[in-house]
Amino acid sequence: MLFGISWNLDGGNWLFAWSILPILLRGLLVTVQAAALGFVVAAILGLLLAALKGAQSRWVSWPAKALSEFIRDTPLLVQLFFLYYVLPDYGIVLPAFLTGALALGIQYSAYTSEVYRAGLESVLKGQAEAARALDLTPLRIFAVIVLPQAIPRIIPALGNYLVSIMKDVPVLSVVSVLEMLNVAKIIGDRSFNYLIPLSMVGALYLVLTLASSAGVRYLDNRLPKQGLPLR
Amino acid sequence: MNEPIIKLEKVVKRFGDTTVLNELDFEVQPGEKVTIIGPSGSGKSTVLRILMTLEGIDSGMIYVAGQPLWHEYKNDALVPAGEAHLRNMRKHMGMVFQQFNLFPHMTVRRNITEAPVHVLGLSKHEARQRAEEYLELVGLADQADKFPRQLSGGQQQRVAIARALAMRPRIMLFDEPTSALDPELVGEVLSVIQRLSQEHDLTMLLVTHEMQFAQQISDRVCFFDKGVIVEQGTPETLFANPVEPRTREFLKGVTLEATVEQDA
Amino acid sequence: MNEPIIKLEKVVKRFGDTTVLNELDFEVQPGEKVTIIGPSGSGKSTVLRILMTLEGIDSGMIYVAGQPLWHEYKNDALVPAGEAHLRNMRKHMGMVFQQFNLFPHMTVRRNITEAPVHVLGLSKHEARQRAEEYLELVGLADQADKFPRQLSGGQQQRVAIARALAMRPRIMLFDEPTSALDPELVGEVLSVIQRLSQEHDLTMLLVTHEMQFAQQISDRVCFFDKGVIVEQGTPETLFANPVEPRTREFLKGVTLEATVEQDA
Amino acid sequence: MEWLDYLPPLMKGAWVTVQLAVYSTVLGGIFSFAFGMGKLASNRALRAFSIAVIEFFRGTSLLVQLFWLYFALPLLGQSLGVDLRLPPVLAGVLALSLNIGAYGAEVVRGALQAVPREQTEAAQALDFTPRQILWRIRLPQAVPEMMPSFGNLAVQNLKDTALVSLVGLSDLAFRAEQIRNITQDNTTIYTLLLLMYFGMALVLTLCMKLLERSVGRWRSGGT
Amino acid sequence: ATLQQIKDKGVVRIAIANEIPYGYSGLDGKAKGIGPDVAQQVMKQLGVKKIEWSTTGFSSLIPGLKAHRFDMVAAEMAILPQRCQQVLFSDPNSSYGEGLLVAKGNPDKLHSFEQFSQGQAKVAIMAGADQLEMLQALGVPQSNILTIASNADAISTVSTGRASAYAATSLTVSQLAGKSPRVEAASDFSDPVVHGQPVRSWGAFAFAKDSQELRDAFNAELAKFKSTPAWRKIMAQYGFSDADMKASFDKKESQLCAQ
Ligand SMILES: Nc1ncnc2c1ncn2[C@@H]1O[C@H](COP(=O)(O)OP(=O)(O)OP(=O)(O)O)[C@@H](O)[C@H]1O
Ligand SMILES: Nc1ncnc2c1ncn2[C@@H]1O[C@H](COP(=O)(O)OP(=O)(O)OP(=O)(O)O)[C@@H](O)[C@H]1O
Ligand SMILES: [Mg+2]
Ligand SMILES: [Mg+2]
Repeated sequence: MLFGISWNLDGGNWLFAWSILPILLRGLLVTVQAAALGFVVAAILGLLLAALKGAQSRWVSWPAKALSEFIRDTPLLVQLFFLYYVLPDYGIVLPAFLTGALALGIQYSAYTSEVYRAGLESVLKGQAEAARALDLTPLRIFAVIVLPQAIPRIIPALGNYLVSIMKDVPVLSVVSVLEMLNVAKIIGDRSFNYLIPLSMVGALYLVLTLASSAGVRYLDNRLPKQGLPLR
Repeated sequence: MNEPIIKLEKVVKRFGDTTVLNELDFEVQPGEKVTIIGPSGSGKSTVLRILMTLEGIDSGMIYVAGQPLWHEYKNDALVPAGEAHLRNMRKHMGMVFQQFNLFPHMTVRRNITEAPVHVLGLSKHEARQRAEEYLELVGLADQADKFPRQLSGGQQQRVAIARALAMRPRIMLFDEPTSALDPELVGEVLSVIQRLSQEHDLTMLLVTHEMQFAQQISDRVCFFDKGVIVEQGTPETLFANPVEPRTREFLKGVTLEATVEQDA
Repeated sequence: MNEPIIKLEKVVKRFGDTTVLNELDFEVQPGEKVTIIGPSGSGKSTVLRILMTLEGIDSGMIYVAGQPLWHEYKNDALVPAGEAHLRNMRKHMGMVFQQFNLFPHMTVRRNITEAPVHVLGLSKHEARQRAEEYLELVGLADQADKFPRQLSGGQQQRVAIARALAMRPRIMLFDEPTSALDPELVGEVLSVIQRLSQEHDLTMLLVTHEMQFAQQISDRVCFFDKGVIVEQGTPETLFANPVEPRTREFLKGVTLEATVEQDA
Repeated sequence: MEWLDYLPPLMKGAWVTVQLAVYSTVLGGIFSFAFGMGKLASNRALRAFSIAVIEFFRGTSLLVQLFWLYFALPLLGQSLGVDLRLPPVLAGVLALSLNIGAYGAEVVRGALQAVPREQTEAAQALDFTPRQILWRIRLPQAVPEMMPSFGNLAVQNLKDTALVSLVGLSDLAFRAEQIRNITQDNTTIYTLLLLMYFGMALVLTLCMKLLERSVGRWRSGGT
Repeated sequence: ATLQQIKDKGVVRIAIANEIPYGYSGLDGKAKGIGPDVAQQVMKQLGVKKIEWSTTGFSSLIPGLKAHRFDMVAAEMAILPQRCQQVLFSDPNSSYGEGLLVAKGNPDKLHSFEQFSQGQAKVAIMAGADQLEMLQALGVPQSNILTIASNADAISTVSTGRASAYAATSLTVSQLAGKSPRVEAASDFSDPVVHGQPVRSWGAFAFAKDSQELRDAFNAELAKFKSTPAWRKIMAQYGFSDADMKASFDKKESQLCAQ
């Protein structure tokens, strides 16, 4: 019995696998939810970090760059432990799921901030210069020239990080988030059969990431390479 | 002689350690068509980019239409120009880049109307009429609804010229406008520029490697080397009788072709 | 007339739907210097690339030095050539590309010795001697230890010529060897090629846009259009009296420049 | 307890982490080239195999792979009658290196494909064999291209070593957990831990930069 | 492995689960606790001098034994019938009751496991520990159970309110309570009653199924050692009461497995 769902250990491997599938799928749901929330956090924090890193004042941009480097160079696992065990010492208590999503978001904000930066910079320098030669205002240059051309490059890159985030969700199991791997592990602890649940998790992951990668590719192909068209 | 419309006084420009413009003095009269030639890296593009305010200067003074370009008067003191002043000064000039730099996500028409509507404050309707007028001028009236990548390089460059003209600048800057084009496409762009050069109001400053073309359209040719003007004069005198050794050296490769031609 | 060293018979080459070479017949005699001119996309490069076996053909036959190039005899039957046969055939030819294509991670000397050592099996010492000899020929004996990026475009192209020559090919293919060069650098490469053209053993096939140069060095000029030879002849006759309307049309743009020059 | 007292056990763990990182980076580098070149091979079976490995390890979670190798593989071995009990170190190094190997393979492939086709053609025109072209022309030019990505992967790998603490390898993260078990001094321990990983990453980055410079000398024009 | 194989190699591999006071590793990395201390003595008597300790999650102990990643577990794992199907146990080394770790002042007034079968209060347990079976037998719904990875996480979990209490053995609870002023052992704790009997656990050493001969040899020496004052000293040092010590003699492995 787990989560009110019982499994069949005696009927052979296939029956066992079949009986634990619903339990794993509930774990999968948690995995996807955690990844989605983490992604939203990463997308927003990343934008903030990118803005700070690109700030005119060195007093802003330098610490932002250092922070970004620090986040990027330390393991998700340790960051997660830090958030989960240290923050409560200072009165900030978040449930495990939220802590996990936050940790994912923070870790990936360092990466997404680079996506924004690269996306904006890839809009050739020449484009901004041509716009400046036409005397367009900086705001208008950003909104009408740079952004529409950067977005089709940014979105697929962000999408790829969503896939990466999904693959990092199992780390949240260490703070007892019941995502797919944790569920499989618990089933294994109880049934002493790790082979089947863990293999199923691997297979489910393969399906999940191949499907979402295909989704990102589809999006990438659909987005107009030269920018969102303006008539 | 009139008051010059462009005047550079002892302009110095450095990139890191290299001095690209070395106390450059340079004047252009209103309506004059001036061609700049010179070896790669001699600072030709830099002059245009500074005039277009895409690049700052390290010292010296520049006047455009009688006003300082990179400085402004505040309480009677000359201070580095603010963005508002620069934007005002930029209105005098239009620029055509080597790589066209059209906005790839906008139709040809939108490329041309964008600035008139949002900078000059024209109505959409007026801007469209103006776009049509200049597309006509460059011979592309029927291409207004295409996107840049659907056009050939020569067509793209002509759109870029129309885009700059639509701002009605008094000065047009061309930075090697044909050097990114396949040889067969060069002609169409040159002929558009040639037509423009016959308009006497327009001041033109043109960097090019097309010597024959320079000869045809310019009132004056300036030979740049290492950030200074080595020699200048009418095309006839400069090409036929270059005085400075460096000019001769540079023009040797060029006239070689011509010599061979005359053998034929 | 001798047996031709290069012979194309009804060669057809397609890329997808477009037919690039359309039943092309073409012969080159040993020691002949042939220039190919023609508009962009007419298939000039394709001919050279097919001869260099960088591109296959769809039908027709090609003979180089009397042997079929893209076919070989197996049990007396003509079958598509295997890699071994192609490698043998390639030994007859050397090619110089528009973009030089030097190996950027090797010194100039190494660029030249690499193939003689590893393909021809020369000793390091022999290969170095040979490299020196050809560097001397192209006037770069003192640059052997530099990397390509430390050289100017013209120097790089001369190294590329030395590299191809070091394999001692009987046929040299040049695909627009100066069109990626700044105008001032064109001369030095052309003069090296001109010197080579005086060597009577070497068969040369040259695609170029430098008409005056073509005129000077070639025994025969071929005008290509849409994958066929429209017209060919000695430079004197072809340039002075083109018969075909397409040839005239093409040469018009060329002589325009010359006309401008003569105005001066 | 003072934070200084934590240092000796943490340093012991750090040493394990360093060893793990070095082994798995080196092995991962080898896998990168093997699978990356495999993916471009003309042999169809080799290509399919490389693609399958790359997709598999990129498509699943590292922690899942690690748990699978550690917990599930022995059971699979049992049912097949083979001894597949990998020691934790081996399971860890294998999972880590296969993982960066899969990512690195894409780097290798990308860099090889980024070598301009003209280089191959020039070499062909000089009559090099395909093998010579790969080893003498394309690879030497591709390697400097790969270095920045390999640098990132090496840091990623260093971070990922923390996960092996979950299968009982006494690396840095594991030692920290042990200390916390005794002292419950969360703030000090995790702060130290973050700083130590950061320090190691900085050193690693520096090493990769030096390596990058030495393999790419011809690009900066030096001799 | 057989005793002879171990003697030949000269080293025995023993696993612990990092639980104070049953088996944990100190700051110096050396294993401590009643399991390791007793095992060390018994191994000496058996003539094995060197021990290779490995620390792993509690839930990895049985899988590790089954995979022969180590020869023996010294984590005072409770002898339970379903575990007997997976591994071999020695005779009991210790006996212990249950306890609850709660936040300081016991704000939720928790005194027994049964209280979690109703209401919203959550109880934390360690992954793989036998408290899960007890709680399930008492009708505690899954939604009220939070699984944590190790004992070390318990203080944080309880003091931050992520769970109202941590269910563990009384000794674990009192050890943890001593470490932080923010938690305490629930007072007036009443042992859970399952199938009409108050729960008491007997902790023992565990071996792989095929190590019968090793287990038997170990049993013999363990019995000898348990009759010495040295054993009592170890037990007392880690907080075992006289009653607990006495209770450890009450049952044999065969009885516990047969239940
Ligand atoms: N943004 C920059 N940063 C550093 N150096 C620069 C920059 N822009 C130009 N330079 C340097 O300034 C010098 C002059 O450049 P400039 O582009 O004006 O030359 P140019 O005469 O236009 O040459 P070309 O014919 O090649 O376009 C060159 O040495 C160039 O390398
Ligand atoms: N790899 C290829 N795939 C598809 N089409 C090709 C390929 N290579 C050449 N073509 C096409 O074949 C035609 C002839 O090309 P080719 O390069 O021979 O022309 P060319 O005469 O050398 O032109 P240019 O003067 O521009 O070099 C062109 O239309 C070109 O687009
Ligand atoms: Mg320039
Ligand atoms: Mg060509």
